[in-house]
Amino acid sequence: MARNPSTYRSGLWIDWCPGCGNFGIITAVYKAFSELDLDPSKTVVVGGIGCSGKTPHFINVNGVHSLHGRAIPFATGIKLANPELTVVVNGGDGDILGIGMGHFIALGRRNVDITVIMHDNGVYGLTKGQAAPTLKRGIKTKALSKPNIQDAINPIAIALSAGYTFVARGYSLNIDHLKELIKQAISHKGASFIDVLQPCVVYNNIYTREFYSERIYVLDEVGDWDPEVKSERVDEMMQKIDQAWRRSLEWGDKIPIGIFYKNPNYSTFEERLSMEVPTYLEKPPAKQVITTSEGRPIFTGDVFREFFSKYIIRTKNNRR
Amino acid sequence: MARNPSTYRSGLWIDWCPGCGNFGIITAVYKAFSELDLDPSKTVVVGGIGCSGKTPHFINVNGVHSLHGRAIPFATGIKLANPELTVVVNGGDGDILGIGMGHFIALGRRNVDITVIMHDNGVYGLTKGQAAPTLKRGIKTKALSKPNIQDAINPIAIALSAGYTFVARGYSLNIDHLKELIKQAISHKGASFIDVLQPCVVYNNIYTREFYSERIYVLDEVGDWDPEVKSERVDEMMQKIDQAWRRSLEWGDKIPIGIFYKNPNYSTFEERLSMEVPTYLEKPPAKQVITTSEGRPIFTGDVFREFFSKYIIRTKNNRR
Amino acid sequence: MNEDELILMIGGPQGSGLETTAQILTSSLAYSGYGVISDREYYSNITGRHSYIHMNVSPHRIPLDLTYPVKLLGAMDAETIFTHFNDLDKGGFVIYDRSVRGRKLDSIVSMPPITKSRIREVLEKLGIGRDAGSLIDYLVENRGITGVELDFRSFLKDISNKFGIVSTQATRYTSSILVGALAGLIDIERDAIEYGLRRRFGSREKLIKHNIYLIDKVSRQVSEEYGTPMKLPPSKLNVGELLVASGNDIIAMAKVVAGLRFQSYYPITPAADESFFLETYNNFGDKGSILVIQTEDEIAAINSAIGAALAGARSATATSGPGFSLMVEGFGWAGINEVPVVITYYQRGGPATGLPTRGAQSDLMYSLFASHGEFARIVLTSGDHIEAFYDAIEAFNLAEKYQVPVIHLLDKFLANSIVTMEIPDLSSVKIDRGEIVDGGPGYKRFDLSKTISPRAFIGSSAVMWYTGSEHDEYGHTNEDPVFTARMYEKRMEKLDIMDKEIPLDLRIRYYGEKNPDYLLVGWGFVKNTCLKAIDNLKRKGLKGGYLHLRMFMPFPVKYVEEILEDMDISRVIAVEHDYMVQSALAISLFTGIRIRNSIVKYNGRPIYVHELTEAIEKVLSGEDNRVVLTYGA
Amino acid sequence: MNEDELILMIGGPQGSGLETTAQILTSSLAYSGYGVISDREYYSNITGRHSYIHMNVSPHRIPLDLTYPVKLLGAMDAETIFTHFNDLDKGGFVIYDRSVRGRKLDSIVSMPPITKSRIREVLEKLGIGRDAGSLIDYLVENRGITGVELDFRSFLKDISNKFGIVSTQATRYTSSILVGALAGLIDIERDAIEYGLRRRFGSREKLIKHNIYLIDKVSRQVSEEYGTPMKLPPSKLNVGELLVASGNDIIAMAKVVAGLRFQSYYPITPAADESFFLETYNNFGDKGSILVIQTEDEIAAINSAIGAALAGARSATATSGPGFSLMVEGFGWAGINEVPVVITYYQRGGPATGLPTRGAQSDLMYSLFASHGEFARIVLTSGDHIEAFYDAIEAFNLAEKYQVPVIHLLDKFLANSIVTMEIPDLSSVKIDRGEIVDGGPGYKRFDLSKTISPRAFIGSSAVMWYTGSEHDEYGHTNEDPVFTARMYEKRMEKLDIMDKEIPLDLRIRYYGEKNPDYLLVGWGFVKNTCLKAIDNLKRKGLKGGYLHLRMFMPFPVKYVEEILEDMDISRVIAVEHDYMVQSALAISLFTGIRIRNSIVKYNGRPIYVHELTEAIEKVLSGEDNRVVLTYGA
Ligand SMILES: Cc1ncc(C[n+]2csc(CCOP(=O)(O)OP(=O)(O)O)c2C)c(N)n1
Ligand SMILES: Cc1ncc(C[n+]2csc(CCOP(=O)(O)OP(=O)(O)O)c2C)c(N)n1
Ligand code: SF4
Ligand code: SF4
Ligand SMILES: [Mg+2]
Ligand SMILES: [Mg+2]
Repeated sequence: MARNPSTYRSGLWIDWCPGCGNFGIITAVYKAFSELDLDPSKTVVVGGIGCSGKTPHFINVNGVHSLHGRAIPFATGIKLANPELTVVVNGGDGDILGIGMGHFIALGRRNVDITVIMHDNGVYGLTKGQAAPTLKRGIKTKALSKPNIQDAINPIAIALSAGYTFVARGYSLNIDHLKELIKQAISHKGASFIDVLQPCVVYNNIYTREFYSERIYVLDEVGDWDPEVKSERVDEMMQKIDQAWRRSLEWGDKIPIGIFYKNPNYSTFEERLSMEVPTYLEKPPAKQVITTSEGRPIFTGDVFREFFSKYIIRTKNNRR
Repeated sequence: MARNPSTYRSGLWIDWCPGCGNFGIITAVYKAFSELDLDPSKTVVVGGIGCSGKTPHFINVNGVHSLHGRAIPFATGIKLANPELTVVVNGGDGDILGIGMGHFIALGRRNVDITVIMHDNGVYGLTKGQAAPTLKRGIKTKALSKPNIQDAINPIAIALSAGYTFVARGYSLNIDHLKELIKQAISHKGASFIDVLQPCVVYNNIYTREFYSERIYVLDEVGDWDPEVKSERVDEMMQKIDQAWRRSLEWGDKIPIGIFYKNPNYSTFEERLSMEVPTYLEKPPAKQVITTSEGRPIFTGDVFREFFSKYIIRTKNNRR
Repeated sequence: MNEDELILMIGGPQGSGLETTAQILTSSLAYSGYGVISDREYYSNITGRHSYIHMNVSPHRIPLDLTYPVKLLGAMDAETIFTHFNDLDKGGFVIYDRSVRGRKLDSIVSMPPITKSRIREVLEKLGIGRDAGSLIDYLVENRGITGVELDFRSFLKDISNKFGIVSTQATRYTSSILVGALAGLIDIERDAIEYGLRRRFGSREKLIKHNIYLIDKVSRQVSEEYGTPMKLPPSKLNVGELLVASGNDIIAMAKVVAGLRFQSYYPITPAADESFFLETYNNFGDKGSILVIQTEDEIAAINSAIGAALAGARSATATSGPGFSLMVEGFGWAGINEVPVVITYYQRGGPATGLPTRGAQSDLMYSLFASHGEFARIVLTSGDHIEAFYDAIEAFNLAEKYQVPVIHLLDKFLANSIVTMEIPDLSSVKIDRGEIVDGGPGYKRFDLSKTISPRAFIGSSAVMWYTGSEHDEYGHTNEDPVFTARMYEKRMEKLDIMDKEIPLDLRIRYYGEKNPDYLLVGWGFVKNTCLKAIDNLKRKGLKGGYLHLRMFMPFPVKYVEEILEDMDISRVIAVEHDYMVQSALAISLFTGIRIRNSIVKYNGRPIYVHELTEAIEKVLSGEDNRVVLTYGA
Repeated sequence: MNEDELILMIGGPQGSGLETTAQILTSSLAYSGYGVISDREYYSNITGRHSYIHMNVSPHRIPLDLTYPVKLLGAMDAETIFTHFNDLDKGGFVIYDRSVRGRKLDSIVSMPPITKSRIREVLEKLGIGRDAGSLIDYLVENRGITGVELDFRSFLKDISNKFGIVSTQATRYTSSILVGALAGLIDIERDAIEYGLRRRFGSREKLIKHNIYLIDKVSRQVSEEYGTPMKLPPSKLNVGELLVASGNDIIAMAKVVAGLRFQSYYPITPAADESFFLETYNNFGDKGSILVIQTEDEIAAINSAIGAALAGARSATATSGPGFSLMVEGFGWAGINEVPVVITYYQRGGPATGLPTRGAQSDLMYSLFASHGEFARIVLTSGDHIEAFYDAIEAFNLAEKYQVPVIHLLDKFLANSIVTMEIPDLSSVKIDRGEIVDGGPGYKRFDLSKTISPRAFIGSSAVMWYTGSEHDEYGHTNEDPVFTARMYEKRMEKLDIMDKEIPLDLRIRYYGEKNPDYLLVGWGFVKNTCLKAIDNLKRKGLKGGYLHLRMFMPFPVKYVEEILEDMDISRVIAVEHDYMVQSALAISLFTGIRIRNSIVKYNGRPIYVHELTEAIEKVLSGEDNRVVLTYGA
């Protein structure tokens, strides 16, 4: 019997502003975790810093509220040390595509089996409304003294360029759709990314609920949309990336949500590590016993001598 | 009369390894500077850290040998403080697409009129040959103990996603072609990026001179290749980005060099700043006089009172 | 303590207009000629968590210190009453909405469980029920406090009806009910209130009209019922003009005066408001403009600021701990390249994210030694808004004169407290850019014939090089064993030069009479709290001195030695917002003199005069040599 | 100094095989039973700049110190001769190719102009022409030095012909000519050389054959002409096995023993070789494996290492100054979250890029206070390869036992010098992971009932939270004024606990007799240099002591106080590789005792015994209280 969504509530009061899109996201997370029946003690949510970054505290699974922009490195260390864990990152658009951009790209290159849920509100919520990297140029949200002067980042395009093997967009108020995306992303083997459009009711008076409700359409409902790479053929992969990329350019009267790209046939970092060290998955770093029952190192003098023999010289005297 | 290429030599001994591709790059830079007749005192080359990062010292224009990964922020500060300067960044692939990735993307989003020349040798040269972000997965160059485990970054695709308005690739041993690219990049108004394939003769025994010479072809020589956006129409821009993006995926038997994308009609950051502060270009930060001839602030008590009047309260007593 | 001063507090949830209320009140009171300090305490949260404004209003001075108990408590909600009931003085007033009486402690979701259980214990101990009503009754019955119970809803309904405002919009006026009640009890005149509203709302006439109407109405009702028991005596302050500004504001103003031309930043509490101010006030028409740029992170912030400085702009960045921690590498680059760049560093509670919206002074030693390797730097601190203004200007002068990076080390307490102050006197302010040359052919940026080499900008007629590596006079990388040492020495010797040249007054100040009975040692925001505590103890016959440390690098070694060697060290007390007493560590480091008494506070709240005064007595009595202060909510 | 020890040097351009040469020589000499230390000095450059190996070979001890003058100088090129001629002892030998005689100083492009002009001056003063030939002649005529002139080309031609090697390939054997010449003069036996070659080249039989042939040939020719003037006495060292390792190697080995399971890194000199070693030796089959990951930057390195530690792996990262400067924010996160993570920090010349391939000890104070806010940490340093081995293991034990981040502070001198050493004794090594529990329901990661709360890993049966903000016992964000202080105290009190519990021997050591005539105070790589200098001075009747500081946080206050209070402070000298004498600052900071004498070096080169010995005499004579050492090229 699957755990109930409410078992994933940590019980803490959620101190987001009433009406904040984050509530939709966390509800979708609870539901997705429940439907996947994730074991709380084997699941980790890693947050960045921001309104979104607080997410781990509100969920009753292991939570790491990390540093601004650094959720991905924390998550990577946790996951690689113990690949048995399900690791999900929740971060803001500023967190992930601003200060954390380098790590975001690195995760794509590695294709570690981590899911990144980006709370895309176009602003730096917790620092009172400055422009985030997803805010389009020329837009002046409430707290800005002048219209935004930098071009926006296209999160989908960047994720595709970086190598994420699952790239999707959700809308925080379309909870069931989002829940499905989260489930699929977590179930996906490899680095997955969901750009979640999230109205910030306090600071983003442009990308509002109304703004989105008029524009959003669901990709899956587009007749022939098939984001998934079915073979291991590079040309198929390229074609799918290309179609996703083109679709990602849509932002105006119509904004697509759904899965843009998905490639289940691509090796994960963990698999690559296993190629190097065959015992890796079975005995990952966190699960090795490193001490004898007497509290001594496993490397005894003899093992040491043998393993590092290249560095040991038996002197002439000794040999004679 | 244009300055001779040799006037751009700083006279310092260039301590790159004999045969290093960097020599081709710097030769192309000397030539390009010469043909553009750049005034050394109004030109700045900003280097990162690495073999490539040393470039500024070898050129007789202002040189800033910055920090690993940070050439772009240094360059941005210099350029925005004094937009009259010609600012060129020379950095390694590790420098620009590894540790410096966040800044690389940010420059694209801003479209500041800076030229980035990336020395793409697939390795971390100066730290003795570790894998750089442009080294393909599975490749084991000399100094690696195991084949590279991370996917490579596609520099062209990332630059396009980031918003660079001039994106090209050169080959360090095709000096004249590279020189032309550099000239065009510098002449281009906006953020320009040149990915320069650069054999590292010491550490990269895979991407060698031979490797490249068999594969490289020049885009301009492809019949109908036209990378330039001619109008201000968004659809044309998207179409050109798209064709560039597809072309950037080529890496195998054939590797294209030349201009992938060019959009001269896109507003630069400097232009956007001028919209806000009309005097910006004429009186940028570095060129304003901030003190009276007596060494006093320009803000006298009266000016202060007026400018900050919102913060000043004339008390009731005073009013009576 | 000062019987004619008024300590008041307004509390409520974040996002309910407290800041606006504080601004209106401060303006109104300043208009009436009073000196005001208003401290804002808040969670790292946008909406819903408890926040409060703590004010000190004085008719005879410009207060820069905070103290308890409060005489007036205006509560937007029940949480405020549960949180602050112990802060109220006998004879004080608590203003609240009648609906809060029924609220139970346990039902207040915005209060953290840990805080709730703490308060629950207190209530239990006092035998008070867990609803706000019982608590209020207790205060009235046992503490001589008057409850000013108002019906918020009816007031809101009234303006809703009167002006045709939809009722969801009307709740926005809730805070004005408190203003009205306070105005009634304090007897703030109508024109003052109107003035305060106008400053806040500018030309939004409707808003002003509605507010005035409401405030008036509440105020009249309250004073009809309660009189004006907190009426302030007429101001004896003889100032015709007052500047009203937060620490962030005043620093930004100072930077404008200083000729700042490039400010890069990445948003962070409690520094971001400074940059926001500068973004708003960056265009002076023919007097110039400041380029303010939000960068992709703090690494880009410091490094682009350095770039701008190389090109010749007065350049700065503003941040707090987490941001600075990303800047240290760039800071070192500025050090080895002798770049005049100013880092305005607002300390907050650490480590890591720590207490992001609370204050601390725990980054002192870090500032002194941040970044690998050694180089000359200046670490300058300011004790209050007034000092901070002049110091912020001086930071640029020193940076350029000595060609060193400067850390201007401040804190959240200063950043977010709003004070009234006299308008700074700009007639004595100087701009010193140091020795600037045009360079020309053969220019040596790091000419060794002078410790401080004449500086040319990139863009002058010269060609020059910079490198983060050790370098020769031209700025080219150099590893020669003899010359590296010489260039190293050139940089380090600046510390001696600065030590000789920088006026002592900028570096350290002594307050108080000669041969004091005891000496407080402090820096930054503790200054005025110390001075006030000393003043209090003076009335008890204790003669105190206060040694105000301002510049920690270069440290005024001799002066401190002289002062401290004259003192019985058992009568010296370091006062600081940290655990390790870092200023005492710094003194020991530089002088070898170890101060063994300390009064510290590290819970993120400011040190209050009342608790400091008590703690000093405790230390002097020999009862304890370390007192940890904890007051505040 | 020790007449039976042999100081030798080989110099040449980077990339010409010097490192290989040093390895072969060291192995050969170790095989013959000698103790060897071999220091490598090099530019931040891959090919062409001058580099050299400086060796001390002893028949009666395992040397860990370096000194001048050298008896043997093997020169690959003219630059070596110009750079090092002053390093040669009377009666010494210089080996060179005849073609270098004609090389002029001015024509050596790889020598920096600044160095060239310095040498030019020296030559002028001595009246020597600017060509290498004149210089060699001068050495022979005026300094009692023997020139061993060889015809490199003919040797290379010979093997080229003999083995059918194309001549461009043959130049790769150049360094073996030097090995041959040295082998001849020192009389290294053929089997020893062969052994050295086999260790280096493994099964590349051809290479070994060619080299042996060449070395043999040169060696015979040289000893025929010059005899074996530098013949070493047979080894009196009674060791059957020697470990030959650089500092990077030995630390990596120690980490393997310690049970390291996750190492993240970003390449940087002089740390990267440690990670490279671990990448090579990461798979122990059924004994486990280490995950070594090259991250995108140092920020990711520290934060992923922290992540791995949370999941329960012994976890570390290795870096130097610039990398650490990017780690400080994460370091603070580890501090507030009580995460056992080890940072192996190899100091190099600073600030910024500084002298990236040269040594320094200038990051001490930085390590003590790095990152904003306050938290308990351990800063542990090691004096030599042997200490470093055990310390590297202990770093993990302490990190886990006390749940604090640990900085293991080393330097380039240690990192890059190769020494022979006895094989570490693992029989006494312990693995202490502290109190680890499985957690279970209701687990409190930061249980306040103990200062060091039992630790469960993420992945155990518990659910837990971590945050960089101040937190409650469960790890949830907390801003309560009372509880924040309590959690703060819990973390800080660890400093006291560690101070009480960590054995003194790990923190400080005193070497020498009681009541010494003078006392040296130092840490890190200066240790063995100090001990040797003391030894030297003993022969002159001066009784010296050496106080070896090992742990700076928590600092062994009492012990240091006791030792220093017993001493006449004017006879105490701090010895360090920096400008500010940071260890003396630390001592003053923690104890108030100010050491006023210092011997420092900050040009990136190691302190040598000969110059230190002289400097001590100078200080003790009262001539100077600060001596700046500068020896080395
Ligand atoms: C290194 C660092 N810089 C700055 C901050 C301040 N800060 C806190 S939250 C935040 C941005 C939040 O924006 P976003 O990531 O979009 O999250 P949101 O609040 O919008 O969910 C910033 C800059 C910080 N905590 N650390
Ligand atoms: C913060 C920091 N980390 C690491 C280094 C060490 N480092 C020096 S050069 C270099 C990488 C060089 O690679 P790349 O950028 O590709 O330049 P290349 O040498 O290949 O031209 C690194 C990591 C450094 N200087 N600073
Ligand atoms: S500020 Fe915006 S993003 Fe943050 S909690 Fe409030 S509504 Fe949500
Ligand atoms: S290491 Fe490679 S990139 Fe660096 S100088 Fe040598 S050949 Fe060029
Ligand atoms: Mg956001
Ligand atoms: Mg490279």
